[in-house]
Amino acid sequence: MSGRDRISRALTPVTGRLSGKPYKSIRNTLGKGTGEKRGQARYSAFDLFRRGFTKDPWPPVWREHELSSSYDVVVVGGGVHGLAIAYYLAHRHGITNVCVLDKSYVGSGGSGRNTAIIRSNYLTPDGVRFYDRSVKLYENLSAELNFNVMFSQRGHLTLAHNDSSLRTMRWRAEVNKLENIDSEVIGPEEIKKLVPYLDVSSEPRYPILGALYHPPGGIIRHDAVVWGYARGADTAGVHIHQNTEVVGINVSSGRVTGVRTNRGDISAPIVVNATAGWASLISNMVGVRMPITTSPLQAAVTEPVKPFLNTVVVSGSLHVYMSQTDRGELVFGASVDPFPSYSMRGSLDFIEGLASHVLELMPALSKMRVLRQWAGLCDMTPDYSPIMGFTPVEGFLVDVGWGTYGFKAGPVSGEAMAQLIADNKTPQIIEAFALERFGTGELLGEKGAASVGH
Amino acid sequence: MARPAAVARSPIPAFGSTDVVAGWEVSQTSRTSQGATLELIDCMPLTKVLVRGAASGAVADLLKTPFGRASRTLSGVLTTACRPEEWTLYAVPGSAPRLIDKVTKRVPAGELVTLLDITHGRTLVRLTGSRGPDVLCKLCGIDLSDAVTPTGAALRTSVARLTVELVRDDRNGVCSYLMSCDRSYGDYFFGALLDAGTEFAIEPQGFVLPGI
Amino acid sequence: MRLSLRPGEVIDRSRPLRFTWNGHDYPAFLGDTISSALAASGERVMSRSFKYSRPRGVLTADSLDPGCIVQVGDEPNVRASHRRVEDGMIASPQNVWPSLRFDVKVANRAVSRFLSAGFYYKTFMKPQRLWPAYEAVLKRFASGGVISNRPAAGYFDKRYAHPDVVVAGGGPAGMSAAVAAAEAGAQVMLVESEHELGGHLRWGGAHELSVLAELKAAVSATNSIEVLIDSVVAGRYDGNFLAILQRSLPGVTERLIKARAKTLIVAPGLIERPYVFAGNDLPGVMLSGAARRLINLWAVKPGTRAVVFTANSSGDAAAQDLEGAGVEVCCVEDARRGGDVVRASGSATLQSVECGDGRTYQCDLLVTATGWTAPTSLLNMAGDKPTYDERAARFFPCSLPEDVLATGGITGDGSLEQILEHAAHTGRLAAGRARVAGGRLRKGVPHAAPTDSPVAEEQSNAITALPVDAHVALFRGRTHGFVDFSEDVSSKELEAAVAEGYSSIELAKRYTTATMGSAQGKLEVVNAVAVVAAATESTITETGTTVWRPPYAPITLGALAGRTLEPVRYSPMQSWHEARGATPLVAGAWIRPDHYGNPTAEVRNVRSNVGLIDVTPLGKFDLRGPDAAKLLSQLYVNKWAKLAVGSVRYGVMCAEDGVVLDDGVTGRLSDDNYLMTATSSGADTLLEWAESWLQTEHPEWRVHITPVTSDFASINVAGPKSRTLLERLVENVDLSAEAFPYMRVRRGRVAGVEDCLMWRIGFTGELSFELHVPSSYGLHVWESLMEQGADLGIAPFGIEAQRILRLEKGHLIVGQDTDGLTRAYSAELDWAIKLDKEDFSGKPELSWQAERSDWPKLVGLRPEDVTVVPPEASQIVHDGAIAGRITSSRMSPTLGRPICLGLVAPHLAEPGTELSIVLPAGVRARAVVTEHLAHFDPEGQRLRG
Amino acid sequence: MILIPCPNCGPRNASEFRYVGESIARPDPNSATQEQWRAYLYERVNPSGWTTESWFHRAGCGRYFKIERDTNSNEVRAVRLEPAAATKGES
Ligand SMILES: Cc1cc2nc3c(=O)[nH]c(=O)nc-3n(C[C@H](O)[C@H](O)[C@H](O)COP(=O)(O)OP(=O)(O)OC[C@H]3O[C@@H](n4cnc5c(N)ncnc54)[C@H](O)[C@@H]3O)c2cc1C
Ligand SMILES: NC(=O)c1ccc[n+]([C@@H]2O[C@H](COP(=O)([O-])OP(=O)(O)OC[C@H]3O[C@@H](n4cnc5c(N)ncnc54)[C@H](O)[C@@H]3O)[C@@H](O)[C@H]2O)c1
Ligand SMILES: Cc1cc2nc3c(=O)[nH]c(=O)nc-3n(C[C@H](O)[C@H](O)[C@H](O)COP(=O)(O)O)c2cc1C
Ligand SMILES: [Zn+2]
Repeated sequence: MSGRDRISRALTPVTGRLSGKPYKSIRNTLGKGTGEKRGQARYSAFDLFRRGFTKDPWPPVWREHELSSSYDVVVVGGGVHGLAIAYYLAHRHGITNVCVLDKSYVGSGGSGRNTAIIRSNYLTPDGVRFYDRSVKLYENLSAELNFNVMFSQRGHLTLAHNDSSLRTMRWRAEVNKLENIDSEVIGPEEIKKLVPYLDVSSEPRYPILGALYHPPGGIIRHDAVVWGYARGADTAGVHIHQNTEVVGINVSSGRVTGVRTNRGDISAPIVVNATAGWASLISNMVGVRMPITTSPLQAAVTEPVKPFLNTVVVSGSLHVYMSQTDRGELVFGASVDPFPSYSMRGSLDFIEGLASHVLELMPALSKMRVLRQWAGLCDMTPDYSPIMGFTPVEGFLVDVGWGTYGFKAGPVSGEAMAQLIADNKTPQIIEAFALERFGTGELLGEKGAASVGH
Repeated sequence: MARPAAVARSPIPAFGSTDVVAGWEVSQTSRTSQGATLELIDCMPLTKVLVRGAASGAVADLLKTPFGRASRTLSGVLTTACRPEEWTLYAVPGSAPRLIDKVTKRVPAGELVTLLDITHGRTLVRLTGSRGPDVLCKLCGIDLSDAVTPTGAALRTSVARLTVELVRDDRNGVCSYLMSCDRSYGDYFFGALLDAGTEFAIEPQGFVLPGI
Repeated sequence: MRLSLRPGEVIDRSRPLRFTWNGHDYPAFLGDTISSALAASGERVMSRSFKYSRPRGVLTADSLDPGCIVQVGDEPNVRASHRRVEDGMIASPQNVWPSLRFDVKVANRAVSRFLSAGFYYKTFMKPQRLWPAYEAVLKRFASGGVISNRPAAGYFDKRYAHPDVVVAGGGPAGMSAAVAAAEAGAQVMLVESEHELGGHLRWGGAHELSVLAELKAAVSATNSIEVLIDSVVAGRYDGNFLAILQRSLPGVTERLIKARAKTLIVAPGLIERPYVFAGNDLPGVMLSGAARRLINLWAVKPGTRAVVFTANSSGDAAAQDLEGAGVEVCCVEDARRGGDVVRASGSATLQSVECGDGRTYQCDLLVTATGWTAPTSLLNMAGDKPTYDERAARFFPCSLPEDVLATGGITGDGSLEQILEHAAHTGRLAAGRARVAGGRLRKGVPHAAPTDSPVAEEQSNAITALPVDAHVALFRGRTHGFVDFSEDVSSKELEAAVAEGYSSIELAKRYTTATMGSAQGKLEVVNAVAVVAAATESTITETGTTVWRPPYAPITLGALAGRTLEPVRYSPMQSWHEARGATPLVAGAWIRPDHYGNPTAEVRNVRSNVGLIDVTPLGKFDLRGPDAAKLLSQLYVNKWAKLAVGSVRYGVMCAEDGVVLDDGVTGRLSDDNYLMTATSSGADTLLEWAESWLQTEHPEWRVHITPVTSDFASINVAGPKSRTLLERLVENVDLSAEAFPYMRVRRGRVAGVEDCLMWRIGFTGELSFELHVPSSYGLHVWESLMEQGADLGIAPFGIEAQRILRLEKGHLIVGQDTDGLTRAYSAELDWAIKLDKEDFSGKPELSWQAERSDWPKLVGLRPEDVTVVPPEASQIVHDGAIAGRITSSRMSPTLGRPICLGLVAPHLAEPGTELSIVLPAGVRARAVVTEHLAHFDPEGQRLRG
Repeated sequence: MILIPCPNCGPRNASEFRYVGESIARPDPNSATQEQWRAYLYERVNPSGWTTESWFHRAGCGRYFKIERDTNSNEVRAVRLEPAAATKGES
């Protein structure tokens, strides 16, 4: 296929076309692998107590399987998105002949290395509604998954150091309020009350003029979300294949027919690309060109100290965000690296810049020590909004473009993509995120809220 | 109408008492510390002329200074070539019109040359002393060893997070750097150099003629 | 108890010190670490573990010591086995619940059943609203010290370095490599994390000490070695960029050296590995290295009655040292002959040890020497994947990049002499490679001295690899014990994690947090891997290790940040603004006057008299050459070909997606010379944008663009009396409306200053002149204007007044009245866009936009309630949906009512349309779309006056 | 910090440069279809491995140039100055 063809294919407006009829109507004819419910142990304080005495071992969170030669849905990528899609397919729609493939361990991508900030105070109404749905799902996730994901809604502050960012904060707050999101602009005195360690004097080079305060925002135990979804999906019969790398995708007359992996081939009518930082590589396999670049995003954690910071603090101008975990460490992040790369080695400039910005905000922290720095890959889109749904290749779906902010969207994305697969139709909540928008030039413009915001 | 004579001022705030030298307000050089082992001089009054033109044109022939080098091929003028097809000429205060004229005369019609008096647009300082590299290495990622940056080296790079034209221009065998940055950063830049030099007892000094 | 003089001791007995620990006074000698001094006073419990509150003491007696992490004054998490005592130091334990010495063993046993790794994932799920309460309890377990909210003391410094060879590790191997590399002509940095060079030789016997003395003499005799002690090579990054943390410096708290090393030699020796068995964390159980260090470096007797469990020479030497120190060694349990240790018991500290054959010894000291862990961290960072050698029971370097070499204990065993020789070879090889790399780095550097031809390097295969000795593979014994001491993770918990499905080492790590604590796996990773491997019935090689990441040892934020380097820009009139008490506004790097006390009065004064504003930050560019107009035409949506000399035009610039990028006026000064202006925040981008057209798309165009922003002090003189004022100061320019009309540019003398440019333009909507004077005279001209304008009521005005003035006039601000998606037609710029031009940036998008009408529009808005100013960013709603927003809004001092600009949906953009604005607190306000963007003087009579 | 070998100045710290982007030819603005133009604006190959890209030496010579870089190792080879004129016609 010539480059030109590829481009025009990616950009012709597409409508939902999977296999002709909605998935729900065919799923009953698919006999194998469905709904095999298993006596998964329910977690509870009582059981914890009981097993403490009886020494009964806990059953595994998920099982290992041989690779089947065919599945109804193959999800590529075992991060929060891929696992949530599988989970909701199985639990909401009874579609269980599903596998999730990951080239490494589950959560080894962005889902296992993000700073775990959850919030919904975005800028566009489409964005706000979407992320709000995710926050709602997160609020019930521990109960739903019977796995404590430790969602700590401790409040989220985005600092404004100049009047244009203060204006953007107000813009967000206004849109948020109209969408019934708890979000408001507060002044330095209130900020100081929430975060006594912040330097709110007029001295600093980056004075704190105000902040967007979002009480329902907070942090979560990111790994627990991944494990909880994996466990939930497994319970319903989904196969989770770790160390299984997709190396090619079979397409025949414009339709996906299956994937090739390092462990063998799988045939499937539906393949979902949920590989975040690696998304271009998977889409390139079927010739769907994407408006995505992959950039490392780095993070770091300090040695623990006793709790002193009970809010998530973000500064867009200083490119830094921080929170303190319940274990006492400070977790920091910044903006993506200055050039794209698939390297996850990390850099010294990142940690230097980060430290100087942190100290600009909280000068008292200069004797805290950085324990570890790491990097993950981010699939950046031009408008800082995701790309979700159908593509010009039938049966090839994408849930990508998560940039630096996709962890918080895991639940809603899983729910919406599962719905899309079951109905063969794009649910309203993700209509604005279609790949087509780059063909029509109608970008979504979340940059003001997402570029460093997380 | 009688008006105060126009006085030119440096972006670097004066320290101590001031003099007027060649129409410029400058800090007085402290006599006691003359010959300080590490000194930082505000050289703002020096004339600075920017020349842009082809690498192989009449201007290049006249200036005889290849990219990456500094030289004194024109008498009384330090010619630096920190960027390809671009030179900055440094000379005594007030000599811009003469210099521009001199170069203009050599440019044949049709050769594209830009000549600008940028005296006021750049902050210019000189750091002299054998510990100069130890100060600069706190602010600049360039290898300052003699092999890589010998005297006569001219380059544009980042110093104290600013884009700076850096010229190694030793004086009487003592390591010396002439540095210029955008004028508006002058105060900050001078301060950053002084801070970096604290460890080596750096001393700020005023400008004295001829200064180049 | 302090022993009598030891030959290698590092304490200075003539310098006694006192310090406070846990509220009590303790003695020490200069050279003591906090923990050695405490141990000398008989203290054994240094902390309590964070999860199970178990008492912990000295385990390694070096910077890794997990149980010896303390608070010193304001500083949390200080390594008590590394930090030296200072006179008057106040140190305290960090995790002391319920108290340092209290025996909570019984409680522990009960609790630990339920607190096993990951217990919190399995409970507190419901109801969600109770989670905050549970969370508060969990937080009480947070370990670590206390960070105070006082401004931090200390001078943190940074510098770059370009050494030929950096040697990480100042043991015998590192010293020998450094000397050899230096002798081969390299500039060398020798970095040692302890307070002195010497590595393990320091606590060795007479032979080791004499070799050490020789090596030290050789190092100090070599000029081109820079020795850094109490310093760590903390990270190796792409391009052999090294982070080196330097401490123990006079006048500098810590310094981060960023070294672009041509070659790096990794010589970190080996780290002694603890053994996993029941009670292995009791105070009194320590590694052989710890016992030897206590005895030989600090002359501390580590116990009275000891069991030594040894699998190697280090254990054997420890047994000897103990006996020499008067410790009764009641049993040497030799793993090489099948010996084993099963259990250590005691209440707060060790009381007895049970061996593999069931014998039990009453003792207060158990020394283990069960093997080594190779600290391959720096090598992993360099891309190596070290391999596990079963026979030696440790990892070895495998495939190193050209610029990284390894020597010493990390690469093999052998005699001291063999190691010195291997290291010397490595040093020479590194020097050779550095020379070649140096040549490569200088190639293409126009200012560098010519390179001498690279000397052929010593062949790496000429180096005889060090022999590798067999070592018993000892990880976990027959009982369960602690694998990760700082994270309180036992082998049992790791096994349980595997059984629960967290079966890869990475998942087991994340589930249990093993290797995630202060030592980052340097002490614990191999044991963790071994436990997981056993539980999954696979080998250590198959299981692999967790990922090593920087830093090698924790670094303070202060050192990473260094001195604050935040460039700021000032105009030449800054001192004047400051003296007048102007309120500063931070605008990017510029600091500018926001106002001088009363912006409303400043506005009124401009409308009635004359005002001065400092607009120096305005981006300014000199354009020269016959094709200058082509460049302008490419950058702007407007046409430029016909702009007359002496005229000025407003232009709008779009990116290739049609989105408004910048605006400004450009004047034609002579035939092929233009002065172009840009917004102050857009100036840097604009230059690069223009250069990209010139360098990549139109290299054939003959034009230079040169930034001259700071060459001029820019002063806008605005108000009906501005002409009168300037007539007093301007020479050789006729300022009359006829001779110098609106949108023209002139050059002349102002206040005696030659070569000033004057434009007649008016962002404020008033008669105004913008002066661009050579910067060094800016203050002079400004002061002259103020002086000459005194009788005209002149007053300075700041950014805030300017914002109001321009809003009254309806001039848009790019980035405020437009956003990242606003294409030019949305910004009411139709009149400027010339689609009939051959090309300009964003043309295709704009031509498509022109064909449509469904884009938002910028409009003027007049709120009906004249007392309420809708805040900027207020939303405009229509039919229950957001249909626009207020982009600019102020109370107009001139009109006495609020005025706004807004971006609204196209069907609401007709003049006269009534809109509903959501005010704070949800109240709605009504506003009407006005005819023009301008609220004041829409015809522009004033500015043309 | 990686070194970017500037064809004018020699190797310099990457922080002196601005990464511009994957090398893409600008379509003819007068004949480009919406598809072509928007592909130019937004679509990227984003390969894992060797790629050709543009950089700008901001704190140095102020020139745009192209390099080939391996996006996994960040290793750089084959450096050349703009103008693109010389390379036009490449896809
Ligand atoms: C440092 C950092 C901080 C962040 N902070 C936040 C934050 O605070 N809040 C927030 O909301 N978001 C944050 N993010 C973004 C967030 O982590 C990601 O957007 C999100 O995790 C994406 O989830 P995912 O499931 O789509 O992808 P991932 O979790 O990246 O999963 C993709 C998976 O695909 C697998 N894969 C790739 N190629 C193949 C193949 N060929 N075959 C099989 N498997 C393959 C990978 O192994 C990987 O496990 C951050 C990201 C980083 C890196
Ligand atoms: N008896 C023992 O205690 C013992 C221990 C280890 C090795 N050995 C033997 O020692 C010889 C090897 O000597 P060697 O020189 O390789 O090791 P060494 O342990 O003697 O010295 C290594 C030195 O490197 C320092 N170091 C480690 N990482 C560092 C870093 N990132 N930055 C700065 N400094 C760092 C350590 O503090 C230590 O002083 C071999 O004979 C080996 O068998 C003996
Ligand atoms: C929210 C969060 C907190 C973390 N806290 C720690 C920590 O306390 N200690 C630690 O060693 N690593 C911590 N990590 C980093 C991980 O060890 C690891 O570096 C990260 O998941 C990336 O994986 P990798 O380093 O194996 O590539 C944390 C990571 C995240 C995302
Ligand atoms: Zn360059």
